[in-house]
Amino acid sequence: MSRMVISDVSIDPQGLRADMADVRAGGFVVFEGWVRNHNDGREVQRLEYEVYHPLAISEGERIIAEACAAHGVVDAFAVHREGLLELGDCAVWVGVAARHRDEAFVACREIIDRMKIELPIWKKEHYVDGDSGWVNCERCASHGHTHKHTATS
Amino acid sequence: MSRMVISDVSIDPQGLRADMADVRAGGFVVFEGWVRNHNDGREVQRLEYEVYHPLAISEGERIIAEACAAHGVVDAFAVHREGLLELGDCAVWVGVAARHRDEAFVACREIIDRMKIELPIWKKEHYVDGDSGWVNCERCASHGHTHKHTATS
Amino acid sequence: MKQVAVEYFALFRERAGCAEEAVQTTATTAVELFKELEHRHGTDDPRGHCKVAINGAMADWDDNIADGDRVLLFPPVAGG
Amino acid sequence: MKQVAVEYFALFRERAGCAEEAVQTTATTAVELFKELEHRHGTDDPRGHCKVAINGAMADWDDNIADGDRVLLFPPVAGG
Repeated sequence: MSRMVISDVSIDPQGLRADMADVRAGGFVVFEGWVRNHNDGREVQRLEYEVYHPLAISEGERIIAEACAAHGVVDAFAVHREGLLELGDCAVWVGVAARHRDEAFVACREIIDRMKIELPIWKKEHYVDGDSGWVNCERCASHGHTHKHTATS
Repeated sequence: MSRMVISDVSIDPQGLRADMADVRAGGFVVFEGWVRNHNDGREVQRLEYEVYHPLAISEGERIIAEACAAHGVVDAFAVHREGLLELGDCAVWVGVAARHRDEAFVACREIIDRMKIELPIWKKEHYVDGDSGWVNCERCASHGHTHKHTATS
Repeated sequence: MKQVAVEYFALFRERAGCAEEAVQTTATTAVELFKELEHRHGTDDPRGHCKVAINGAMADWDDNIADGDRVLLFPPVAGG
Repeated sequence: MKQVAVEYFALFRERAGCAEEAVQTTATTAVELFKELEHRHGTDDPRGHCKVAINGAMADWDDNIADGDRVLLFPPVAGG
């Protein structure tokens, strides 16, 4: 079963946690990315994620498999949202269970760091002032898009 | 309100997570320590935690406050169990919400690392073979206790 | 002259005004194709921040393209 | 000669066979008191792995103890 899922409905941290229960694991680390109300000095109202499913899933699985192999973790799983998200919504969930906490922390951090820069997922911020913009597109700003950074982290 | 709690009943990750919701936070990291079925080559059946409440709480609060100040996180909270725990039970929960994920990861790791070595909390492992022993007491082993490490991590 | 199918995503799709189009090209590599299409997606150089996939797999900008290929042009990603 | 209340925890309590006792001592510091009580808690040197609290606060092993103090002897901790 795939360890990387794209979801168009709310992420369920409780259910995801229950699925990872394993008596071989002594340490469990979760990262959640939440939609926050500001970014780069602007007030954010909501976010919109666009995902290219086939490669987001296959590349996500590869990232998770490589982190599991490198750090000897018991299990890892990730979910990323697509579609419209409101303030406070969970945009991404990464859970790692390992025998010891060090492996769990390192693998979880590695997975989310790579997910943010390697998966074909794009984020559009909608601002309170009515403007909007694609995050990280300042370097392809021929047409005047200059928004930086991100309203989750 | 205290950000360090000692609990003699099951930890409720869902409720704890809900309490930390904050639209200023973009990153949320949780560490959970689970009771695992083996330690140092021995089969573990259950654990027993003894806690000296007054100093576990005040020292835990100090650790959390120092981590929050050092890393600029939005909020942090920790719960540690006492009493008898079975395999798979959650022994400790540490949650950190921050604007960005880096602060959340670093602060969460720092809090659990310090909780494990600074709080007056003792862990007795009960083994499948009927033996038992206090963890980390090999250095005060005048009376023959030689158990090392720990069945959570 | 070869014909390839080009798919645009996110910012590139908005700029191009379409998600997909057939393109006649003399480009040998993906980066050459990308630069030929600057008037569509609005970006001069993709290296270091944009990605490309060819026929369902992530590719390098220097990879060759062939007649009938499906080329996916990805603006800078921002997961999480 | 001073009298102090000594509390034992976890392994120390099991070895001493009690959680608390009144102790008559000539010890000046916490570490001296700890060593005097080796026959009770079974450990020769607490430094580096055992902890001590005096009158409700964490203390150093070289801290002085006074008549009437309450001294808590903590074996190696293992939270988490």
